[in-house]
Amino acid sequence: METRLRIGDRTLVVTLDADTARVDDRTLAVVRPEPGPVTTTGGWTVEDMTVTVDGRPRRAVVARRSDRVLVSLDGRVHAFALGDAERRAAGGGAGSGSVTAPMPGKVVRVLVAVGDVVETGQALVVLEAMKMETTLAAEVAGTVKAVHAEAGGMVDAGAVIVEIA
Amino acid sequence: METRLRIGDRTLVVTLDADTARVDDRTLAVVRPEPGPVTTTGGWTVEDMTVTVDGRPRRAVVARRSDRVLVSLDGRVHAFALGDAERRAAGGGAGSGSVTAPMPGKVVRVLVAVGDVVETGQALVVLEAMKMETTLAAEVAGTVKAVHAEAGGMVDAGAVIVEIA
Amino acid sequence: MRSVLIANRGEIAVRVARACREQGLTTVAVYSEVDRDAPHVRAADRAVCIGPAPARESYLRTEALLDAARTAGADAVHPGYGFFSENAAFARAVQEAGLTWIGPPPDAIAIMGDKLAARETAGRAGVPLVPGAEIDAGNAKAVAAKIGYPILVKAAAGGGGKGMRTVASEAELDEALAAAGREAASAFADGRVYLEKLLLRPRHVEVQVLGDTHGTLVHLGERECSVQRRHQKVVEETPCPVMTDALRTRMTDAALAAARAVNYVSTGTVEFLLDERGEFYFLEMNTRLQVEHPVTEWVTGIDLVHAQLRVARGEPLGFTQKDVRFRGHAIEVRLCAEDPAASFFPSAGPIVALREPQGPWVRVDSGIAQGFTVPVEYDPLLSKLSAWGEDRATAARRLWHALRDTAVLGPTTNLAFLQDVIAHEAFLRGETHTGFLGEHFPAWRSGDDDAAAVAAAIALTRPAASTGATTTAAPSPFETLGRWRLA
Amino acid sequence: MRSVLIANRGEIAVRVARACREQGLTTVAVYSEVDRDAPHVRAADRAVCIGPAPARESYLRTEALLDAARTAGADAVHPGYGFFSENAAFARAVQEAGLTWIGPPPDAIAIMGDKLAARETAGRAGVPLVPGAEIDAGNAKAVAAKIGYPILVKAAAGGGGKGMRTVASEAELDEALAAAGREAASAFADGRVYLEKLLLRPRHVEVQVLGDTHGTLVHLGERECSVQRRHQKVVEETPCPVMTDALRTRMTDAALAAARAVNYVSTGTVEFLLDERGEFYFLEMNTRLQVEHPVTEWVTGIDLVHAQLRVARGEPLGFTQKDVRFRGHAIEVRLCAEDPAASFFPSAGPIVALREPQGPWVRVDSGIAQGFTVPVEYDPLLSKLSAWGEDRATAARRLWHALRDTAVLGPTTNLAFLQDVIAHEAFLRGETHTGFLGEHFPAWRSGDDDAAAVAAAIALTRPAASTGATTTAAPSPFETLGRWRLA
Repeated sequence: METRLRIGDRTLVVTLDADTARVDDRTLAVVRPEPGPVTTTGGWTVEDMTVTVDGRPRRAVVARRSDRVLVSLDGRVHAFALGDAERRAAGGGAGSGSVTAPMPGKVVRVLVAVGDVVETGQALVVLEAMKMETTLAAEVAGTVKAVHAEAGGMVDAGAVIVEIA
Repeated sequence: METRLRIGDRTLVVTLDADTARVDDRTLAVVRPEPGPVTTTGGWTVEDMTVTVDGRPRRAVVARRSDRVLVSLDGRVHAFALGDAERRAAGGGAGSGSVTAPMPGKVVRVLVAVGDVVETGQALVVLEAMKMETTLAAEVAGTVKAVHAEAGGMVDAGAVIVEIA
Repeated sequence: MRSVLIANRGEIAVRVARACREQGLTTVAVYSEVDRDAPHVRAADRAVCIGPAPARESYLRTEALLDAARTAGADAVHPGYGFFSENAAFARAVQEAGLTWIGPPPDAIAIMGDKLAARETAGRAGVPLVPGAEIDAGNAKAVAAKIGYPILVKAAAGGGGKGMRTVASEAELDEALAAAGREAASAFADGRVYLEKLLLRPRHVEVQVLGDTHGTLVHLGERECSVQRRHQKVVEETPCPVMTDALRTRMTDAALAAARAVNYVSTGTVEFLLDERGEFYFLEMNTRLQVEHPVTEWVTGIDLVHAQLRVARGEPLGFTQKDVRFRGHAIEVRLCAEDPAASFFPSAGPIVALREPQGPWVRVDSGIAQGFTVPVEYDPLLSKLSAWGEDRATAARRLWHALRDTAVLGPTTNLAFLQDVIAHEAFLRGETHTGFLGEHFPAWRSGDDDAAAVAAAIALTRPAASTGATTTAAPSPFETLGRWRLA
Repeated sequence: MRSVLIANRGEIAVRVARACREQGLTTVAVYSEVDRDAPHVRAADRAVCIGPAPARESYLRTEALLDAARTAGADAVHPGYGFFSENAAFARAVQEAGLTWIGPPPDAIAIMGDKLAARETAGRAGVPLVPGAEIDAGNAKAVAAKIGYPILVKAAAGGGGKGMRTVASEAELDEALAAAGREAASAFADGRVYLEKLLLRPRHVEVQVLGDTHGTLVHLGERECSVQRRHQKVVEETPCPVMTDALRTRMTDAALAAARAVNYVSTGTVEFLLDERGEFYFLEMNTRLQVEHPVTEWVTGIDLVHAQLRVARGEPLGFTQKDVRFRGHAIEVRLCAEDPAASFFPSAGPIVALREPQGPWVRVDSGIAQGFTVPVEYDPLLSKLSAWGEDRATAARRLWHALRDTAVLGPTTNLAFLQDVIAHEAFLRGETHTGFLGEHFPAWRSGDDDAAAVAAAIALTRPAASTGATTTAAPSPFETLGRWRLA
């Protein structure tokens, strides 16, 4: 069976068989792990797995939720999403006219108003989160159609703050 | 509701209320913990809990199975069993004429035979487990009624090896 | 002194609690409503809730902290770093409440906490200064032009990189002044800023000092903390890779002179910029325990928190400068909840999984636990990982492997970035300066396609048999993948 | 040398793997069928199954180990401790297969591995010996009578307390000879035993030596390991609390003389008994890395496994005796799966929960993980916990708190017992001898009724809200306790 996994802006096509995994055009020998302790926390299921890939035991921590898998391997986290879910989540992502708050924070200043013409990279809103100020910039050029934030207000993660078209 | 917990050769009577626990005749103020990660492993459910008892936050690791609870508190493990289960488990315990293997091991030597009269403390069987020899001794005086082991054989944990009456 | 209230949170509160209990002192943790389940609460003997999540309503409320001390019977207060650690008014309030302040004299905090007074004091003590000046409303452009761009805007009350901005030219000055002022006001309740000449490719080198109330004042060598991002230290080490005996003598003499000028007691750090010609300039003095104190502890074997406690009790240090010996090399990195591939935007939320490294000469100062939710209200620092080695290369390799043994699932962290930084050949050659990250990591990506392919295979692989865990949730796509379905 | 096969399991295999990777070497783990999921397998780059659970069918099979090395491309073998570490035939087989043996010369192993030859060699080198003698079939009683009771029966091929028995009087001699012979045959495939005078209240003090192939041989100070049970060390520390400079000079000179007598290379330990008058006697030389090597690493800053690897590659140590410096005090305890309240009967089975301590100057060398099943086939050693401090009292308190931070649920362990041992006032006064446990802990119980009551309350307390975890099993009594029922 073929599964499409999205990671960042890439899509990997993975086909699992009894003892191999094809990832794009690469074939890996995979020895399935023994079951170990399973931890559930906040909707996630976490397993420590030793998966032998191409003869090398790889120790991974894997966290699963309905539509996402996080794999920690050799100190790096690989965050995967299944096709559709990822496309939804990425809706406000790279190159989009919808500028979203990447995490909850306080709006320090709003630098544009509806009707303004903005360039790619232009500063739109200054957010403060975890004691640091960060500037959200336009990812596309265009005209500001809506601003859903005001200075001093709070925004949730993923909230659309500015719409450009 | 009253629950009887057996620990070693003692029984504790515990009554829980919304914010207190009575253990025997002692009353403790208990603040219930927030839920945290739950790990399941080999039939056990494990939780890290910070339970505030008499105003002091106590950090415990609690493992539960159907009839047993293990509580690790300040580097000490308290192993509890609910009444009946514990009585069953304790059947071959202190002062019993049934001598059981405390863990799986190899029988090195059998020192008594059916019909032998034995004293309390007399060596009955030598077991080898985890590279160490250990001698199982009679907990009661009496006559050996049965011997369920032979030199060179393996015994399981809890198996009755010698019966004395 | 029998019971210490720790007016802080996170890894430093845990670390202080450990030192206290090792001296037979009981500890009182304070926590805001979102920190109820935090590791620093679990590490203490008592815990008192002091208010809602925002620091100004909890960790920065003097009365709440003093009330907590009274309630829990604490007779001393340790401030950790950040929050009230460099607030002279708080230190005085603690003392006026009849409690022992575990830190330097409030007057020393006050002088060194005002960056302008600190410059003046250090200058009078003969310590070399970076060219710079105060500003008032209206003269900023003129002063900046006189010093010459690039310049640095710094908070008068600041520290830790907050309320600080680099300005390359006059066009950027107004916005930088406004931003730094806002950050300073938010972090220190004092929005004053001043200007300083920006040195090119300097190293950040600082000297740890330690004094008692009996007149002993020693240095514990230097630390280099050049690998910074927006003036937040990322990697710290000791010794400084380019240190010489002669330079160390000059620099530690200058640090001790600055400390003596304010009758310093307890732990403190005198920060310098070291330029490529080997000249150094006073930057500021941090009148507290430093985040990066573990590397000094590794090489000297001196427990700085134990020393703070002894000094606060009025005991002599028990050793002098000649007893301080340095052994080997130590490196620390700061594990933060931030995304190095997205402008280091801070991250937050529940720690879904946490695996921390162990082994010889590896130290973890952790402020998180699996299941704990990293709040959005505080610093993104999650934990510090440090390693010691006989030499710098060994320490770096050991730390790199320890980082690879680490797993944090949940908030995005800089874990992989840290690995790449300390494995970078310029870092391994010791070629560090405050622009190191901008020069070598202008746009970092965790770019290991091979690992991603392996991870993808692992993501879909399930154990060979049932694990005994079942959930009542609808089966996820990961549980219905044909023959890989969970048995 | 590029790839090292580690012919061992448990914590030592993990520790060796860490050192190898820090030197850029890849590692090959071997495992028996019950160790498939063991931490030492996860710590390596490659892993090869070498047979069924019993050690004689896996970890003690020369051909299987050499095959694994060939299969996985290893060009060197590290034996750890135990198993084949002191087996000269195995060391020679490794060398004859063209692989590098990471350990002392096989001839040194052979001589020191034969306790009788070792006594003779040490005696010729001028090292004081405990009165003792060989026996043959039939003359045991006569020899024992001549030495005088109490005596000790020891395995000629032995080590680590296996095949050893104390005999108080002639009546116990036959059974002791038989038991020791059986244990020795089982552990070392050599059932020969000999007799030694049993000293009263001696301390076990040993000297770590380290040599290279260029003629450098140094000592790294002593360790005291008097707290033993049935000749298995339980607590180890350095320095020895009663050590003086003069005694250390005499003892380390003796140790170096013994090592030189067998042209020693790599790490080795010369064990002595130190009596109450300050006289010491040669016990044996262990020609391997010692379990308790971390305490020496703490105080000297010398990584013994790194040193073994360098020496095996033919490199010089790079330092001499005068470069070896000692700092502070370190104590280690051995966490074992055994029940100290039931004659230390070994325990086994799955690790249901594991929480290991962390923090400054605390080290955990762990061979277990949550979910791993401790096999019945091997040593009960689970992990080693050690702490360093500026002085002995600090190290002891730090280690005690680290033990209290530890949790192991599943097999019964000696964790609480260890806490009570290192908190015992006789231990804290440094009044240790090989009969310490028998004298002070003849029948230990974890007797804290107050804690049991608190634990009972916690046992029945459930979190305030659902945790999101559900199981398909029938509700247990703990889930149906009235209002405490899981929501």
